[in-house]
Amino acid sequence: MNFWKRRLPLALTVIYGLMGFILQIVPAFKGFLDIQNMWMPIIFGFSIIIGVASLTKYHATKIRREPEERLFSIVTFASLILMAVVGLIGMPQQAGFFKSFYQNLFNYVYVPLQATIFSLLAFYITSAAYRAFKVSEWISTLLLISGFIVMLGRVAFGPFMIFGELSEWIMAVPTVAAMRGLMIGIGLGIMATAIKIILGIERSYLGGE
Amino acid sequence: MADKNENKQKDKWYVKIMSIKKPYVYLGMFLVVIIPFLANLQIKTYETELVGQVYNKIEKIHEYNINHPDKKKGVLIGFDYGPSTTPECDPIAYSVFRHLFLRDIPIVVWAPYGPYLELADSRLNRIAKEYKANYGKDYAFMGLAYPATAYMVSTSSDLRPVFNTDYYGNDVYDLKILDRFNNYDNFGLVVSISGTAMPEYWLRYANSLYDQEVSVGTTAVNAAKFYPYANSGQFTGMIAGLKGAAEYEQKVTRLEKEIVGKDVKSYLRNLYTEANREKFNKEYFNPNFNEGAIRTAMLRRHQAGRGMSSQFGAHIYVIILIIIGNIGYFFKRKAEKDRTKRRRGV
Amino acid sequence: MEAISILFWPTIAVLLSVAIYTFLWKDNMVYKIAEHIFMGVSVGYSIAYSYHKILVPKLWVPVKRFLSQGNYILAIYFILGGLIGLLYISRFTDKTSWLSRYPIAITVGFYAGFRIVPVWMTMVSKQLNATIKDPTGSPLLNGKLFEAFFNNPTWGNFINAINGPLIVVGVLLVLIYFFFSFSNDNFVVKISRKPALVILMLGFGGAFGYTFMARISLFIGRMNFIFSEWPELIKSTLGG
Amino acid sequence: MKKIIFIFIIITILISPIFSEKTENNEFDEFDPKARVKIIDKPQDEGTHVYVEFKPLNKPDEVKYYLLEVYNKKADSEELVSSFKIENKGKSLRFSSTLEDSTYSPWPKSRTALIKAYSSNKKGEKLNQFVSKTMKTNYSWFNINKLSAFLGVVIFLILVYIFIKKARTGTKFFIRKIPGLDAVDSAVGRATEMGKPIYYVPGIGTTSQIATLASLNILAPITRKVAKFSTPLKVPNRDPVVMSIAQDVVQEAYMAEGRPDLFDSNDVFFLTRQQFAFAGSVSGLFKREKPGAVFLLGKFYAESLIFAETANDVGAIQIAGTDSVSQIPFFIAACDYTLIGEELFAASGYLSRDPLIVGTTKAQDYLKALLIILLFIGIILNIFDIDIITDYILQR
Repeated sequence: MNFWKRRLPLALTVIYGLMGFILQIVPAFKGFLDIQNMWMPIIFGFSIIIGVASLTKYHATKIRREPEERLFSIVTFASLILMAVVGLIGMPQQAGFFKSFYQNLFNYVYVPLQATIFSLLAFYITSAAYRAFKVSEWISTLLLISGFIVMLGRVAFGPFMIFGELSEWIMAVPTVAAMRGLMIGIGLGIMATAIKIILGIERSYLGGE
Repeated sequence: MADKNENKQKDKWYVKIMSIKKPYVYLGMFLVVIIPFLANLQIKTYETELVGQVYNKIEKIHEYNINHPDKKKGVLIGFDYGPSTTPECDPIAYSVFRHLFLRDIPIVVWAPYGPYLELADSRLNRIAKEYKANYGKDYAFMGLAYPATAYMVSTSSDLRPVFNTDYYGNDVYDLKILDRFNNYDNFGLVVSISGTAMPEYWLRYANSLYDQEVSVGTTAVNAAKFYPYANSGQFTGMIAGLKGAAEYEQKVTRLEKEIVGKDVKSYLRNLYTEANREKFNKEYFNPNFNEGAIRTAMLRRHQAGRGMSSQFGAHIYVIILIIIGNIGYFFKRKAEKDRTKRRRGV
Repeated sequence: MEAISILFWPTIAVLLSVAIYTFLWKDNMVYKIAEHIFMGVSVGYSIAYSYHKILVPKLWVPVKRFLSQGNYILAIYFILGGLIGLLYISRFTDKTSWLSRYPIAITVGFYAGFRIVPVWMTMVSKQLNATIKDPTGSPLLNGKLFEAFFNNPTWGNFINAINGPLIVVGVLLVLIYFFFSFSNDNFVVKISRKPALVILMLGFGGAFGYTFMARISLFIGRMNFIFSEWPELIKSTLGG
Repeated sequence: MKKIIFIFIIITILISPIFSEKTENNEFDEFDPKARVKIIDKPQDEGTHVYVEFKPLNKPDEVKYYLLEVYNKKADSEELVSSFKIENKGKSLRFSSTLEDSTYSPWPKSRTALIKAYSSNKKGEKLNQFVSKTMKTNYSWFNINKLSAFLGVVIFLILVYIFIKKARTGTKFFIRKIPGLDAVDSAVGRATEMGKPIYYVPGIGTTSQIATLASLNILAPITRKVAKFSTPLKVPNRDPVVMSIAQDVVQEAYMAEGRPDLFDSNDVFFLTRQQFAFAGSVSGLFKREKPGAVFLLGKFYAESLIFAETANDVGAIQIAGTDSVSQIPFFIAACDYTLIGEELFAASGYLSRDPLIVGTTKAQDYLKALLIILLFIGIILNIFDIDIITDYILQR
């Protein structure tokens, strides 16, 4: 039984890992690569089912354990079913009630909520700057100095233009050097982790030992 | 004993200003952004040299066109941004198009990816409508140029064979503008407005291979990458982020008032009368302006500028917050040092 | 009546947006409702999206096309892919949940192998190459710039000449800083620790300060929607 | 383990001799009415890309327009792939076109390109054909432009083999202190004291991003530490596949610590796939459940600061780590401890002290040392204008 539960999935990882690597190196297999690029998303396609299953179980136990939270679970499921039904019918249509309903739901609920939560960052970045930019040890002082100069440089005018040039230099030299050094390290880390997974050294994603 | 000391410590002024509660920090930010916005405050943004280089280059092309009417120079626009970076790139595109139409410099536009096409079509025609530009003579939109590097190379000789038709399906050989403006020799400048790394390809394939002058309009995030090339003169100037867009808007609005006259609204209102309406092909834009359209057109003229006053407020607010926080921190540390000195009975 | 149909949806959008902003003051009932609405709508959208944009165009259409073309091997291959994807449903019961290890192993393995070459080329090879020569080919340690500086030593020339070497030294310092297997008493690591931190902190501070304006413009965009587009719409529909 | 690496090295040796492909040698051919046509098969591709150079020799008034057509010549048919209408300006033009055909076939096959050129008029009709030239393209077995990646992987495998052999003999490896990871115990302890839950967000990436897999590898040792204190561990997920892996990892880790009763599949739950709906829901959970410790490890995009700031607001100890370079500054500013870049990938070895995993980290270090030496050589050679490093080993 152990073969089916552990050894075969591990073997599949190694085989598909090698295949992924070879398809990148050998251009002659481009035909096979195109097929594989069409084939892989199919496996993701069905995973939404277990996502929704987990969500339902999570809210079902919540309703039983915390009655006062019941309203929010009902709101979640109502909007989930509404959008799923309207989307399943409306998305492929050219026109019609469901299409316009789907477009309204998308343009006036999905998109504005997404943009609004994204815009919360304007507040969070302010409180983060207020808290983090402190002249305590020399490291956070440096963070403060360069952040301060670049922020000032963005709105500088007249005599303050010195901040503009300074922020250009900070963006052109230290930022480029720091980001480039980090990217080289990260690239090596990604390659090492990928090879660890293919060679089976790192197996925790298959449920540990 | 300890907690009495503790809350005595809390109400010290420097501890208070150092740890203002978050909701109040957020309320401050909200007010600082919304007040200049609602007051429709217009602050004059300081015009930097990099943005000036782009403006002056286009002005130089205009002067050249006046002195050599038969050997006019055009501008090739790389519409290299998509829906996700419209907040920063739209104002740049609008003001550059406006500047070129005001100086009636012929414009050829292409876009490197599918999702950018519809955006390019709507932005280009929206501004062309405001200057009675007619398609095929004053401006042309070639549609998809994918892979972009192949088209950048072909434009060194002739871009028409690789396109065959423009975005709307007209044959390239029927468009009058393309008879002359189909290679780098007749393009005075290439302007790449991008949210991605496309300007680097323009630099490598248009500038260093065929020494075609290239200007860049980019989002603030990417501007850091292009600064070294703009400073070293490989790019002919750069319009970076909202701030760059606001500067360019300011220059073009000034120019527009000189050419079209102080009251731009009435200029737009009587731009299309019954007589000349038939002259324009409805496919590109419908040649009339109702009140709503005029209001949005006027708002669009300082879309970035309007944001700048709130940006300015927000930046000053954060800078003050940081200074206050550090003052509080400084006195807190000093007070702690004194207390430890006192306790050690020094 | 007609005005309501125009104004209904934008008003919903504005109410939801305001509901989200109340979270900044304090977590409250209104935010919780908006949050759960968005969760439901986004999961519902994923369901419709998975069906219409993944299962139909990427599984059903190709299988039909292969069958019509008589390419049976590929048709079976894609159906097999669909079956493997269905193995995720085995997770419903603990007893059979180990079956889901097959689709997991395939996707994890394939993309682990598939990512190595592009990541190496863009993050390692290209960055090291760019530390030797910049995209237009001139080297970072550029002798010509130094000559220009020595000819007329202005501040501008000095900066241009010094930038290239500074980047090269900076990249080396950051690379050395992140060595794992050399302890601090190793000479090279010890002397490079402090300057590397200077480069890193200056870089991070710059990146932080730089994106500040982009975040504010997001908020201004929302204010534009709530305080100018929406009232504009009301004026034009009710104002008549 | 040894077997697998041996096989891999043998295969790489097997592949390398085949990659010496021959380049087609064809110069310009003259045609009447005089035009020069040259076809170049793009190297390093799968035999579908072709460049065509066309130089009209007649004067514009003799022949004003040409029509150039490229066909994908098959055994029985000629499929028109691209056609170019050219105005004669005496300039040579260069076009590229791909000989794609609609059928999918996984097997490599070479194609034949057929070029036809006609003189034509403004409307583009074919007046008289005066060029017909064919060329067989071939596919290459090894893409020279990706040699750098290939060499990197081969050298890394050799280093891994050496270090794993050493690890098997029991030599202890040194890893420098990573402050963020030493704080894990104190964070878990503090959360237990305050009787508050611990939240672990494995990033918003999918399984196709290695940072997410690295985060799941870190989840295993952290869960074992949490199991000792039996504090509730909550893992919200953005991707159903990552959720199912996380459930297996947490369950396995609890069993390894002998506490299978602690596992509740509701603690490792799926919220939503949408980036900001996920951020909004998680920040709501932070505010309501007020976790004592929050781990933000994995792939993060612009919404990273939403997690960090709300977690800070409820006073949680935050240990964050990501490989997204643009998000590291926000974690540095907002979180207590941050794993910068590759520290995220070394974390699982650091926490589990598994000799094999630590061995690969050391191999990665030595490879980086090698690359630094290569960088020096490249810079010095570049000063003398010798570019073999930047052309063949560290390609753009």
